[in-house]
Amino acid sequence: MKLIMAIVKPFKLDEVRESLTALGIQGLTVSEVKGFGRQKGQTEIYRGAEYAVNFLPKVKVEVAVPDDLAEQVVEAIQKAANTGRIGDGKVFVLDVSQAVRIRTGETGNDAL
Amino acid sequence: MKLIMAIVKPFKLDEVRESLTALGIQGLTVSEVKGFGRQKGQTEIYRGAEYAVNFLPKVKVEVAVPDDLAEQVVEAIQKAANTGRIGDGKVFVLDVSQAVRIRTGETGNDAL
Amino acid sequence: MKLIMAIVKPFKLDEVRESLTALGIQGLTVSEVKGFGRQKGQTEIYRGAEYAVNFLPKVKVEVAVPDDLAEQVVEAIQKAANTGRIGDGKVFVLDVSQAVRIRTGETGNDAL
Amino acid sequence: MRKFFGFSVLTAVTASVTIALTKSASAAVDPETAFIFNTLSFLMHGFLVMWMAAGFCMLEAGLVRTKNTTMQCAKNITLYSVAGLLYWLVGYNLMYMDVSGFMGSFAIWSGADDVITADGFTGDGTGYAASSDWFFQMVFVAATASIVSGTVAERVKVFPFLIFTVLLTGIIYPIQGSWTWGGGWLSEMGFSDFAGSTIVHSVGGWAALAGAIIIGARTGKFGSDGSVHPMPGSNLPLATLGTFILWLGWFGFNGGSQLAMGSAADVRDIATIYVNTNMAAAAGVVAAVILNQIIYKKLDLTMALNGALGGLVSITAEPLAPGIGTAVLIGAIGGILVVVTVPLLDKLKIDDVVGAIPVHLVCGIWGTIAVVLSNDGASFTTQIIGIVAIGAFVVITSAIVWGVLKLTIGLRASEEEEFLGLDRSECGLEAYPEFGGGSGRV
Amino acid sequence: MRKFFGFSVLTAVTASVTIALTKSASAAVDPETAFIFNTLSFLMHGFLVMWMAAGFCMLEAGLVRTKNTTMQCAKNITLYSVAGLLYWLVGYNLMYMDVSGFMGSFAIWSGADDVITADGFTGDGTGYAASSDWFFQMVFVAATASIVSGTVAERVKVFPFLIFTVLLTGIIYPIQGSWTWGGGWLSEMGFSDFAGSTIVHSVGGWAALAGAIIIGARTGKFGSDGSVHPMPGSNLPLATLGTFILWLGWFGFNGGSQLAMGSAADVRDIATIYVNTNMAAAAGVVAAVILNQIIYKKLDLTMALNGALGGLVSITAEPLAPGIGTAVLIGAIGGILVVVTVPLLDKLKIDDVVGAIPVHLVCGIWGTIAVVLSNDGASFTTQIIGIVAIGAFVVITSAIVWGVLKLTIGLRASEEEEFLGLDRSECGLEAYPEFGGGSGRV
Amino acid sequence: MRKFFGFSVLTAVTASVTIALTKSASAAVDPETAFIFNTLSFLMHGFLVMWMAAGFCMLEAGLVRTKNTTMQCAKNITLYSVAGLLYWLVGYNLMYMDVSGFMGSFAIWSGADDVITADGFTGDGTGYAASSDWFFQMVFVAATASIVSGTVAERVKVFPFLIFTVLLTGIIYPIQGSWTWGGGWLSEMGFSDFAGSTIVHSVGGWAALAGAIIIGARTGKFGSDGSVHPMPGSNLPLATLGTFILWLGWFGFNGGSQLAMGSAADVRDIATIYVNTNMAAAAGVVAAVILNQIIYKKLDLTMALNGALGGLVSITAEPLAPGIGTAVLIGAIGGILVVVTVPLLDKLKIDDVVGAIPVHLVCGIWGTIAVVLSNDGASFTTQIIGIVAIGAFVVITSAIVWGVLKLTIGLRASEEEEFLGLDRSECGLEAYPEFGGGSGRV
Ligand SMILES: Nc1ncnc2c1ncn2[C@@H]1O[C@H](COP(=O)(O)OP(=O)(O)O)[C@@H](O)[C@H]1O
Ligand SMILES: Nc1ncnc2c1ncn2[C@@H]1O[C@H](COP(=O)(O)OP(=O)(O)O)[C@@H](O)[C@H]1O
Ligand SMILES: Nc1ncnc2c1ncn2[C@@H]1O[C@H](COP(=O)(O)OP(=O)(O)O)[C@@H](O)[C@H]1O
Repeated sequence: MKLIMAIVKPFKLDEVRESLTALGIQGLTVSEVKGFGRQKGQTEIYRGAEYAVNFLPKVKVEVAVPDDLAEQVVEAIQKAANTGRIGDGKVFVLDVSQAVRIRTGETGNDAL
Repeated sequence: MKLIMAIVKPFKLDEVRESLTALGIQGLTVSEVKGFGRQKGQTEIYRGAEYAVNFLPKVKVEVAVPDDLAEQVVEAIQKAANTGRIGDGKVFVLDVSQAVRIRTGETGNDAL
Repeated sequence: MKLIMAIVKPFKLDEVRESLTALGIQGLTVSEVKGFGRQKGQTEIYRGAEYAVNFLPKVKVEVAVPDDLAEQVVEAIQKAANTGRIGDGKVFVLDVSQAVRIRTGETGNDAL
Repeated sequence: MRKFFGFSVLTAVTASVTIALTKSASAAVDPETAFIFNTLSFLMHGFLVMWMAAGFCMLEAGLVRTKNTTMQCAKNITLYSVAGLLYWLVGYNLMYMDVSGFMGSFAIWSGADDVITADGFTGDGTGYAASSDWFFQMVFVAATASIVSGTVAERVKVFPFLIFTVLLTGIIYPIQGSWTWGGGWLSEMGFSDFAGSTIVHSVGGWAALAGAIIIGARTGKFGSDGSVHPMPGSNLPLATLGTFILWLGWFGFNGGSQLAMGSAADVRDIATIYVNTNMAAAAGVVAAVILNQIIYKKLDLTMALNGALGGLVSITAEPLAPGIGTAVLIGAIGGILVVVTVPLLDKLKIDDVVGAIPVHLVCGIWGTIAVVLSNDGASFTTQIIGIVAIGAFVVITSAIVWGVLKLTIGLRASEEEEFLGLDRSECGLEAYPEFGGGSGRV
Repeated sequence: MRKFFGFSVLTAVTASVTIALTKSASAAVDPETAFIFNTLSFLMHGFLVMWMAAGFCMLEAGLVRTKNTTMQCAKNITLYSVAGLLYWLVGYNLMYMDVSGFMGSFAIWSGADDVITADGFTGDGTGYAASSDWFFQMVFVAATASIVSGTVAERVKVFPFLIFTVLLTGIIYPIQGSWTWGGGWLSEMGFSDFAGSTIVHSVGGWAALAGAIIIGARTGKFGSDGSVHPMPGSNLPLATLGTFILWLGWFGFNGGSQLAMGSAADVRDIATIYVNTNMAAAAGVVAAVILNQIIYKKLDLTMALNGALGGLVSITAEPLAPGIGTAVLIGAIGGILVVVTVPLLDKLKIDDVVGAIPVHLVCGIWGTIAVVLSNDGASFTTQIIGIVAIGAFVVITSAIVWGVLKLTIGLRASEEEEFLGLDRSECGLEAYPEFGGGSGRV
Repeated sequence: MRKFFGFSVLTAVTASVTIALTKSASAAVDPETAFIFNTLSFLMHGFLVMWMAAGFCMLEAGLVRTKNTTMQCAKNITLYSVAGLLYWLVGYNLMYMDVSGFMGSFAIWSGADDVITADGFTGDGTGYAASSDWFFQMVFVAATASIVSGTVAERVKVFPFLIFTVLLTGIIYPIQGSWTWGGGWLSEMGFSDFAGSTIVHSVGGWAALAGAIIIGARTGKFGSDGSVHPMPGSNLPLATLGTFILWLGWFGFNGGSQLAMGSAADVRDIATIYVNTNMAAAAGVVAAVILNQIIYKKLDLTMALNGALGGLVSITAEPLAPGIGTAVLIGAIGGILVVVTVPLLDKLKIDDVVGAIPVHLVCGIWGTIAVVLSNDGASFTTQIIGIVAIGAFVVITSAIVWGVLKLTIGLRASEEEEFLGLDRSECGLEAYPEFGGGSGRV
């Protein structure tokens, strides 16, 4: 199994989720993160003083999938999250050696 | 070493932590996440309009353990977090190739 | 590629980021987490009743790097985040089997 | 003074017998003492109405999403300021000075009290300091402008909105206000609106409605399939605080509209107004809570809050004449109207962020009609004429202003700005940088 | 009027010599002017007390956890509404009309002022508009109900709570109120409670205590090993705002309880009351801060806030007679009592979410006893009789109501609902959907 | 009474002709009625000023970061309490009793009203209850102390701060206050400061400035390379609420400073003051918004809020004499001064968390100078002498107190405490434990 971890722009989350659902993915986990990258935060002004916002709000999507789905999932995310503008984010793929569904104790691909 | 990543129901966190402490685990890291899965959010009504809450609050527990403890830890989490109801969550196991304790620079199992 | 995941004290974040930038790292992702470990939370008093704060605020830094940079990055984080006091945190290294830059579709080290 | 007589006529008509008696009764209080009481009433009730500006601001700040909260606060404090300046420069005299029937005069207001001379107080009969009256009238116009800001929140750009405020408070509100309170044609016809269910609240509501339609809904509020996507308010205790502030301020709004406190009968009337105002609001809450529970099986706090305001707006056209039972009935119907019309607007794809149209427009109309329930001097037909005439005037003029702004400098933030929130694009600030998705902590 | 004389007797007893002088002194102010002043005092001080409803709401909303905040707001605005309706339908006349000694009459209140006739004002001596008095009395009963809502927060279901409110404000409060303020048996015995340390605050506190015991503690508050698990309030600035609102409102609460402003002596007394009220609160804060620092080495803000309220409740039974030094002492002891009794309740496993029992019950008792420090007309024994009689009556009747509700429709949310928060199960809303664990952002 | 005459002289000078007329005019109102009105003015306006304590608290709580919010609330409610106690124990008589020219007497204040005797009211001419005056003066001193707390927020330890408050409110403020309002040397020289642009606001500002310099900036605020690192306020709606509260309270601050309401001329003057006060604030907002837009292309809400306060402070030295146009001008310049001096302080590396120095000190100076624009009795030179004399006195005495505290018990939290936030180290509490980085949820 693979754990696909994607960092995407927050307003793309719904599209990502829909494209994964279309692939038959039944579950995923999302968290709010801050990203630092080529995309620079605007310079903001607070009471006349400028300051750079270094970290931009991003959303991290984590989804565990069977090995054979991994490629498709990565592609689907890449498409759904793409705006063509800097800061669109990344997808990383990690190996998962075991998965367990807490409710039933099922393991492996059955647990996903 | 293994990184055990568990997505559990928030109100099970304390039980999970206690069961891990019982196994001699000395540290773990927790974050708030939102989960999407078979368990559906209720339909809420705001000012007369219905809407579905797609993402449910979950807690992610990450704990790095020596290889030989991994199985026990997974089992402990699965038991502690289990309510038998849909949405109980998942446990994923990932390989860790290196671990370092920042304070001392210790590495490997000593760092955990 | 490697995914370096570091749990550090929040006020060390800026130093960590700067030390990574110095190594030529162009991107990283940060999230707020709570840590449980050897460092114990203070006992707080609320309206005359004591209670222990079990979880302490920490920051998780995730950065994907080419294999050959991994060691340097771990070292840089360890140095930057070190205060010598308990609770400084951990660095874990995980394998990444694939990385994609969403904007361009680039993969592998090019995507980082 | 013209404006005072204008008011007197209205009041006399509205409050029928009891008020008329006031005049003779007040003979017992010496004129200077009465002058002090009357002025004090305007000042005390005026500061309560001024406080409603904070109420609107908190209500609206609590009902928008965090990313537009700073903007909502900025808009509200600025519109209150603009309203005061414009009402001084244009509005007051356009509403009250030498009203021709359809409007007063274009002139800067300057208060002078000729009853106080080098020989001391030389007035006879009732009177009050001109500035106290101006103050009281000014805070009313600010309330009208506050109503609009809630409806069009989360997508309108701030400067076009402020330009609209300039015209609303300087021109549109005063002109229609002159028709009744300035002694113009509606007043002569016998139209009765004690404290402004129509003249203040519906006017705000009509202007808001025109704005909501012309500006359009927030992106994503209505699905192409007819679905409605609620965007829950981000800080409900703040919205609750705002409602309590408005409720408190309403004692000033309605109580001060007695326009006098210098006799036993006047102060007795003010006391009656306080009680009726409170009971209509209470009934609005209870009716909204019960109805919401029946329909949706939940106690939707935002509906309870809107219910309170619905009750308050409903009693505003006639807070003096009804007995308590009637006041309760009027307020309860107000609360019910709110619960019913909030989702109705959604069906019509009109996006009213805080429910200002149900509260101020719908209940404003209802309250103005309800005058006939307790006020023998009021005629149903005349009330309808007033409602329609003022409605038509405000909708048309507002639509022109919104329309011209749309075609020239534009009304809406871009879609991306709207997504990121107006706080960032317009204010460069976050309301709560360290909470939730704020950028402040990490 | 019966109710007025009932009050006069009380006031005369309470405020001893000075007040008595008022009567002759006020001859100089003409009766209609005095009528206006008296009425104005009820209205102005009444709106300050009304504002306390917002204060209780903000205090409680700030001291509960986020998942129960919407509910707390909904409960508070609804209870204020219910209290007004019930006090109109039943309460006022049960408290003040033809009090037999143990209660008044069951009748809907309807205010009429026969001193204002077609010939104008025909009253002599002091007087006030009936509606203004009703308004002032009504906001007091709402305060009592607000006290209860804080203690039983975070686990009681809203409709059982509202039914309790109906009975508390319509029946329980008015009956015991008639004993003293209605001219009943306690008043005849000489029991002295100027503005309601016992009659308003302890009554709320006793009803809350009965509720806390019968409903039980929040799940997880007390460990089986006797440990206490604090559940920190989620929004302390809001709680601070609530306390400031209450402090402000208290000038109305105590000042308006002079019941007259139509003479130099009366207004002088009101001024004295303002000063004493403020100083007792200030002393409550300082005493609580210092004691907390000594015991716990921290400035626990919530204790400072409760200290202010403890000082205010303590001075309420006699805010006129004490010199400032005595007022400071009374308030400081109030602040100390709060710091001491908050953890004591925890030891007794009584779960009082906002500290209403220490503040309103304990300090209410203390304040009622402290009357003997400065008021020569008051007897220690009579004060104790009053405290005990009212306490017993309220505890017993409240316990019956809570108990019946528990056995019939049930009082508590289920354990799962409690875990998820009442906002979700009862209101279907989150107070802060975008902050922290809210569901709104992602 | 000395203090009354002291005030009268000032008032007469300040308000020139009109006021003088008041005296003869008020003959028509009977003395006891006038006594009631005057006392009522102090009470009503006094509770509005008391409410400003909540305004300062909310403004400051909204402008600090979450980790210092509890502390800010704790400081504000405690300082208000301390101010009242000290002004009773020392301050009032030091300011008003037997002022020698440079200070009054060290004595505990105790209010007695000898015009009310066993024969009733025996006063002639105007008068008021002593307690009402004390109450009104007391809330002023609390305002001064509140100003300081905002500037030195986020790094000062609470007990040293409270000790400073004791000396500021008990000694420093009263001594300089005696010079003008107590009838001392500045008053004899003709220095004119109607409601305290200098005597209240600048004094707070000077004390804050001394504190900011001696305590030093927050760690990390200024980079060693001269860069400025803004630390955005954590709750802007709260800061907005605070500003609205202050605006409302200012009607009491300036209106009550007329010191009388017992004649038509007095109440007319109060009405004028309300209008001018409101318009100066409105102009301050609009000017700040426009200037900020021009310079920074954004509507910085915090500047709009500070603009309102800048306008209010600016008009405070003379809110009666100017026509509305002049009031608007004075307020607008206040708003501009704020926008200009906020970044200037940053350049000087003076860390003023909430902008209290631009608002209260800079605009306080401007307002005191602006008196000459409308008040013929005022001389530019005398105004400058007053500003400088008071400034020098307050800066020196404050600097000594801050300095001694620094050298003895220390003023600042440790760097680690500052990083973690004072809420943790000083209060042991989090303001918002469940939001953002709070510890409460997980
Ligand atoms: N090496 C990395 N490791 C982890 N996260 C990264 C890395 N590089 C970028 N990111 C994340 O991806 C986001 C987008 O990256 P950025 O460089 O701004 O634009 P782009 O993806 O278009 O090249 C960043 O904000 C950060 O959250
Ligand atoms: N494939 C997956 N990858 C990552 N997280 C998942 C995945 N499937 C489920 N989850 C997480 O587990 C939670 C529970 O899953 P759900 O399908 O609702 O119930 P159950 O675990 O009982 O089958 C989800 O809310 C989500 O956070
Ligand atoms: N085994 C582990 N797995 C995951 N996170 C851990 C583990 N052990 C510690 N941590 C994280 O590291 C932080 C610091 O650990 P702690 O034991 O307190 O101090 P130290 O790192 O100095 O030994 C913890 O708060 C926790 O977030």
